[in-house]
Amino acid sequence: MDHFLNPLAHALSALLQPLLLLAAAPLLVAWIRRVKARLQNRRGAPLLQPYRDLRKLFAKEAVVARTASPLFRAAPYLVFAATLVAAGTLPLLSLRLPSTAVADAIALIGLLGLARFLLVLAGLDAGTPFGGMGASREMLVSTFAEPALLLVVFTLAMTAHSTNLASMVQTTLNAGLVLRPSYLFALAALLLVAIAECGRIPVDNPATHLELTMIHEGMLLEYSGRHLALMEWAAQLKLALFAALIVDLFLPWGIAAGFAPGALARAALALALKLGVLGALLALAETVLAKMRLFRVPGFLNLAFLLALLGLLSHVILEAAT
Amino acid sequence: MNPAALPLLDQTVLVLAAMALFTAFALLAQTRLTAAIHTFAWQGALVAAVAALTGRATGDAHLYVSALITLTLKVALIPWMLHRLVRRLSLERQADPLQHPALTLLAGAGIVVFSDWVAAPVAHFDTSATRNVIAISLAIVLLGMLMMVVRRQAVAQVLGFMAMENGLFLAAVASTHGMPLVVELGVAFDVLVAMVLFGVFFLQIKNSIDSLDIDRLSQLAEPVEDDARGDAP
Amino acid sequence: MNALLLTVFTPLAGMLLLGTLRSARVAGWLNLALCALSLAGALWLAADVLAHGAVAGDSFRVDALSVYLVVLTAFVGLTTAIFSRPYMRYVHEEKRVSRGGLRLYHSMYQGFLFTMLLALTTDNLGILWVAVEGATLATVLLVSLYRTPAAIEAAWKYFILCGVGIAQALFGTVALYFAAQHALPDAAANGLSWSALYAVAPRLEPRVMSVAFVFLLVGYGTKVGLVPLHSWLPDAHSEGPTPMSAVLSGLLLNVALYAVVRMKMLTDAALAHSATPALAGHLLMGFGLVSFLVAAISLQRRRDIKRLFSYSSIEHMGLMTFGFGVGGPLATFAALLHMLVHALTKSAIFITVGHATHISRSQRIERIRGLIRTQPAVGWGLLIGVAAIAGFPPFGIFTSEFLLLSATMQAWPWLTIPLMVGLVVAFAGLFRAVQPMVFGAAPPGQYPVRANMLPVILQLALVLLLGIALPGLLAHWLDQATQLISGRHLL
Amino acid sequence: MNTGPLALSLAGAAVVAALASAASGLLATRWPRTLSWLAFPLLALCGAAALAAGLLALAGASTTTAILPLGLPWLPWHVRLDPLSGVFLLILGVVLVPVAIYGPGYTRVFRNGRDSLAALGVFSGLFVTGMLGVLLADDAFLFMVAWELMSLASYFLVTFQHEVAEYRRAAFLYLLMAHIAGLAILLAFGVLAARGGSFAFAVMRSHPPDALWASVAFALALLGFGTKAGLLPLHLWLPEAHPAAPSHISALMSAVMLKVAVYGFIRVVFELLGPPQWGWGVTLVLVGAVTAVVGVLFALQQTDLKRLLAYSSVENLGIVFLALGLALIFLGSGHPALAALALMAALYQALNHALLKGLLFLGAGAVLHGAHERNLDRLGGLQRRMPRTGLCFLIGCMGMAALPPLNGFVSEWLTFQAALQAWQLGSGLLRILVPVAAAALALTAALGAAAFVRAYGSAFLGRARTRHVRRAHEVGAGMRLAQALLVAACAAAALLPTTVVGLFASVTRQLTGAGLDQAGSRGWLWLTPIAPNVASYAPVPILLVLALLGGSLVWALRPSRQAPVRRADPWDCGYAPPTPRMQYSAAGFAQPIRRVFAMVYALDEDTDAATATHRLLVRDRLWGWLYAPLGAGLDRVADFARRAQTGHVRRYLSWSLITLLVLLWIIS
Repeated sequence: MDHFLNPLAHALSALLQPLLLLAAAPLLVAWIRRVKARLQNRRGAPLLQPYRDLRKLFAKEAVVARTASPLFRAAPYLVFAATLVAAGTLPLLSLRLPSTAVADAIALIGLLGLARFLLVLAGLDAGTPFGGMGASREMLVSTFAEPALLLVVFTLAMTAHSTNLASMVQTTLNAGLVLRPSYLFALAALLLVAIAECGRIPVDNPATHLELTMIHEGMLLEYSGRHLALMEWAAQLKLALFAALIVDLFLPWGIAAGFAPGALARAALALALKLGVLGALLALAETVLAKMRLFRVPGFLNLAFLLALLGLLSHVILEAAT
Repeated sequence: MNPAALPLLDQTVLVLAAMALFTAFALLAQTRLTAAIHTFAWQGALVAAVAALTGRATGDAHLYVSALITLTLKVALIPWMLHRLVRRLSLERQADPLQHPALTLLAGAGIVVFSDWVAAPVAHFDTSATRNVIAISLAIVLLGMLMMVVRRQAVAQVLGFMAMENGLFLAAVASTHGMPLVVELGVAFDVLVAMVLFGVFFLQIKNSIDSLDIDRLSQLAEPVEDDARGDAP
Repeated sequence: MNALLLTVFTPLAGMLLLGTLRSARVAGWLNLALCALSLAGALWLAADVLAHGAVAGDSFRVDALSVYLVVLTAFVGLTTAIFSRPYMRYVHEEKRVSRGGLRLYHSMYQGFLFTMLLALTTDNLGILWVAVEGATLATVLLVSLYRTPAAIEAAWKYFILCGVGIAQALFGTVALYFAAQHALPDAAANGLSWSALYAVAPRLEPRVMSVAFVFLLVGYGTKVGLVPLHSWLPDAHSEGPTPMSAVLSGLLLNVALYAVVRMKMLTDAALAHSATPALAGHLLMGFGLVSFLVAAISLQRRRDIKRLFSYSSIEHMGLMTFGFGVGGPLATFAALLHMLVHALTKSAIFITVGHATHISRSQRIERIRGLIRTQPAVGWGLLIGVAAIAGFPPFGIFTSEFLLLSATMQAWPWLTIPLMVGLVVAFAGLFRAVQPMVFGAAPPGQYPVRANMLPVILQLALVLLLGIALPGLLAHWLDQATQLISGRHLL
Repeated sequence: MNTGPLALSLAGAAVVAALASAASGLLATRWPRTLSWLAFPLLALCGAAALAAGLLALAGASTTTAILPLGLPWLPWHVRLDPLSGVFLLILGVVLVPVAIYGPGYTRVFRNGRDSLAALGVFSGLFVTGMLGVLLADDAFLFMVAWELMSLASYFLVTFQHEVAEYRRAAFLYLLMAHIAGLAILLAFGVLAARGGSFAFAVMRSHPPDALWASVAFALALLGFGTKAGLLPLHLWLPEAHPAAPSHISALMSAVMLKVAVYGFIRVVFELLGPPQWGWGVTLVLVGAVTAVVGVLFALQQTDLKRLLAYSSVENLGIVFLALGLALIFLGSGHPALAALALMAALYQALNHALLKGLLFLGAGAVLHGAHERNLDRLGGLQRRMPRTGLCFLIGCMGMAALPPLNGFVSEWLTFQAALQAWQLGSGLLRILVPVAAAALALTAALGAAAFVRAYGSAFLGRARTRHVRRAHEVGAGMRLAQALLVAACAAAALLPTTVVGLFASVTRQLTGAGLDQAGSRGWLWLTPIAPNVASYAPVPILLVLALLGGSLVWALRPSRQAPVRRADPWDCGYAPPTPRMQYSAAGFAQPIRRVFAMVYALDEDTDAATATHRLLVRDRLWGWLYAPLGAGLDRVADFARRAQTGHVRRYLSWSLITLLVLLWIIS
């Protein structure tokens, strides 16, 4: 497929798809909270609540710790930008996405890594105990999550013989519905990794402060106002991004091949459906599971790593495509 | 071979050589220094006689010369010097018993057998009557070394050293009818100088450790903990 | 011939002259001048030999092999004399040696050089023996020069052990003569002439020759310092005055090894067609390897700096012996080159050690500290000398070891492994001892001394040159010697 | 036009300049300033010449040889400049120039110290000379001479501050290991020379040994060069020696010397050993993977900034050798194109590590210079005291953490791409092994990110933990310029991957016969190593978009009256304002990972509740397992040998007698 067919349409698609995800991210979070509330027999907040929170934060004054370096103020913008760029390489509605040529799956993980790097530094910057604690724990989690994530990508890439996301999706589509053991393992691993990376129960609890096991919130403790808003939004975007990644890699059916309006509409509908289901599942999981002690987290992530490795091996052993 | 087949002269040579070997054993077993010195003088005399007789038998003149040198050196000069030293260091009464006399003599006998075994093939292709003396001379050399190994007395060690020289000389005479004269002279000179130096050392050792028991000359050992050594650059 | 006489008999005259001279100051300078004169003669002689081949006269014979050692001997003799002049003055001022002792020292220094040169230039194996024995006699009094109990003990051991060894060598010489009588028509005249024997070597009786070689090997090997005959060497080196250690390590061992090599050449020629053609070579390899390894191990955890370096000398002599034993042009060339560079480096090191012990007034390693801080010249000299002796390029010893290893790799691939291990062990032993001596802070009350580093710089510079670019002339020269020994040219 | 001769003469000029610098170092005994305005400029000149020579050799893909009238009569010194040596000349030059600019400022403090500046100058010059010699040598003899010169000179540089006993120990260990390595390499060359009978590389190329001996030579080469490159289990000298040297020398050692070892390994294994066997590749992949993981695990636990960097060098060399192993595997199983990709990844990694580690060591030196401290648990808050150094250090850390769009990511990405081509391999074993190795690499990358977050975070962020660090000052212009130059070089390597790959392709053509022809098929913007639809990466757009997004956000959210930015004490959940001592220490930061990977470390840790102090020592288990026993065994043997020397003359005589008798018995 030639990326340079009609430049305008491509530019639009490269521009709009990430923005769409960005816009939808708070909604997804709201949806998860809502489902959770229902499962716990609460009414829960309205679906637009996250947008309201963001608007309020953007409007408020920002307090910056005296002990912080300039990096503290630069971090939110960079984290947000890096996450958004990562999201930009992900085909949501149409496969015709030039930005997939800019950064492939590995680069996507790298960009998320960049965001995390800056986030952790920001957590250390103020020189507060809680910030350091969150930073240290975040690095522990990522130490195990990132390799697992890479292994998942490797498994799929070796099936698709490509690390280009569009081509990977294309391969899955062309193959039709094939049951591959490696995909099952990889899917399981990716789910676990996503939970860990997005700081959801049982690894982290997004809803609490001051709890000794907090990770992500600990790093954001010093932030306020627009900085906090950016950080929160980036986190929500990351969640949506992982959800979209799962969808893309494992059940891409419905995504449009071109820019035909009908196909795009169908794709949007399918995406909304899948994300909704995923969100509901996550909510269910968070309801039935309890938060882990920190030092059981490595075990949890080792499981993910093991699953991903099994996926890779089972691909090599069972599906050797030579 | 049957000695009877030999001319009288060669028979005498063999007898003398045998006696020299005996003196070597005597030196090995001798505990009294003065007596040992005498034995050494006798050994020298025997060797000199062997040289003279061989010279007579083969008729080359320079053997007489070397016999003469030996006589003056090993029979007269060195024993005299040793005597003086012993007197000066008042060692006449000193005895130097062996730790294991029987064992030592046994080893000596073994050495004789061994040297015969070594020398046999060497001697084998020589035709002269005196060839078996080679084995004896080798035995005397090795016995001299053995003596140096078993004797703790500096003077006794020197005697062993000189006995080795006797054995060497005997070997030279018996096998090759003497070395070239220039070498003989060189060797004799070296032996003389060596003797003088030995004398010097006796005095120095006596001064430094007040005895000639060389087993006490062992402070240059290398104990594992430390070289217990002085600090003289 | 005149060159030969000049070279050899200058020291003889010097010995007699210095024996009678009273003034120590003049003696030092005279000693220097005589060495220089002898060196001049040696160079002249070398020019002769290189121009028109071997110089041979009545019971004298100088070929490429010997003349190269002659020049080396004269050179090291000169540099050591340069060092010893002020050093012995200092020792004298320290009241450790009397005026008479000083006179003895200078006289015997020349006497020692005379015996060395005589041994190298003579063609008569008997005279060779006399000369080597004479070397012992000349040096034994110098070892005990300080009159300390340790020095006397060391001298006594040196005397007894080498005397016995030399006696065995004499027995070997007799056996040689014995064999010669049945191969040479005019044995009485030149039955001990090496060249004559070498000419008829194939007709020498193999059995006699092998017995003779064993005696000669044990005899001269004692002076080479081959394990287990080496026991006298560390004592004599560590107790004698430092200049003595320098010439002992740099010259005496070489000359003894030279004698062994001459004998090996005869034996090889004689045994060529016997059942055991390579007997001599194998014996040398065995002795060499054992000496090398044992010495390398003995280098560990030394307490006395001069013992340390005497063990290093044993190690390197073992290496050379091994090289000569391996035979073949490459190994022989390597061994010859090693002889040269080792002599230069080791005597330079002993000179530096002399200064170091002077600075710290002790030769115990744990008392020698912070040399670079106190006197950088001495510290760096020692460090660089040790780096050279440990076989680091760009110094010449690396070149010879490189050649030796590659020769071994061709002939006996598996023997390279013990060689390699030995080199590493030896290096570790040397450096763990030397590093704390040169580095670190200087102990209080330690002051620089008046040190003349000229000889050290000269010799290390030569070794460096040999490592970076082996001059064609020298290579050609060594190649002639190689051809003499191994029968084949390398170049 | 053939640029070869010009390149070679430039390289020769570099050698001359280095020697001149060494010679001029002698002047520093009397006039210390000459070091600054003579020796270092000459080094910079040398670096520039080497850089130019390397670029020419790469661009021209030319091979030039020459013979010097030195060495042995029958084995003169051969020199040769080909693309392979070109790459490493380039690396040497690009690091040496900044180091030479950095040097004067850094060494000024030594002028009034007692350490000899002359030694520093002389041996720096000789060190560089040695490295150049290794890169240019075309026969084993010159190679060994230059190699050992490099080791010896760097040893003297490690002992520069020799009054510190721990540095002396480090130096001794270093030289010992280097000596072992040198002998192993020498033996490897001996094996190679056996067939052709000559030590000239040209002859070795034409007479490769048979399979068995080739494997022996490979093992020896791995032992030798691996020791120098700090592969497990031979790496222990590296974290000791590199921190001991002055920082700009540490930079040279870590950034260049280790690469020279890599160069030697490539030269021997890819060129002289004949047809490669995939078994070698497997060995390399395993060794490399273990080295990388263990190296980064230890880097994560160091509190000494320079030790941390040294361990990270171990990690990176592991990655390089892993990539080389992939290349061997692909070569051995007949995929030259993929081998070219893996080799490219290795070379790129080598370049990146050189740039980044040079930058970081210079940064560490600047910290040492500005704050007189290198212990992470006493540093902190430097970002505000020395902002420019901090920025450069941050960029270095991000590069080391392999984050896009920085240069570290490019090489890691290439390595992953190579590993992902394992499906083309025939043997199932390899198809499993390679991805697993890639997994190890992924783990390494994640741990590396943690290690460098920790390094930068505890040194430059937060608040100063000690008083003297609070008074830290920014370093002088020269030292800042040097770091800026390296940052620029990193940027070039990060943003122009297609150019770099295009340059290096001549090497892969030389060694594997295949270049990466597809790499630039999409234009210089897109790096597509295999094919555009397989994998592509474009750093420039990423950077642009990041910059645009960030900038527009900053503009959009600029402080306004109703939403100002206020400075206040850190909130920290409203507890009492935190003191610097309440910060997370570097040791504390690494504690969770230390706990998870406890089996790797030999931990020596205790906490005293009374004085509220905590002592932690993280040591290498290998020391107790391998090194200490060897030393003890040697000493035991030595003691035995000493006991034999009893000092009794009769004993000695009996030895002599016995020897004689035994020999007589043997011959009879």
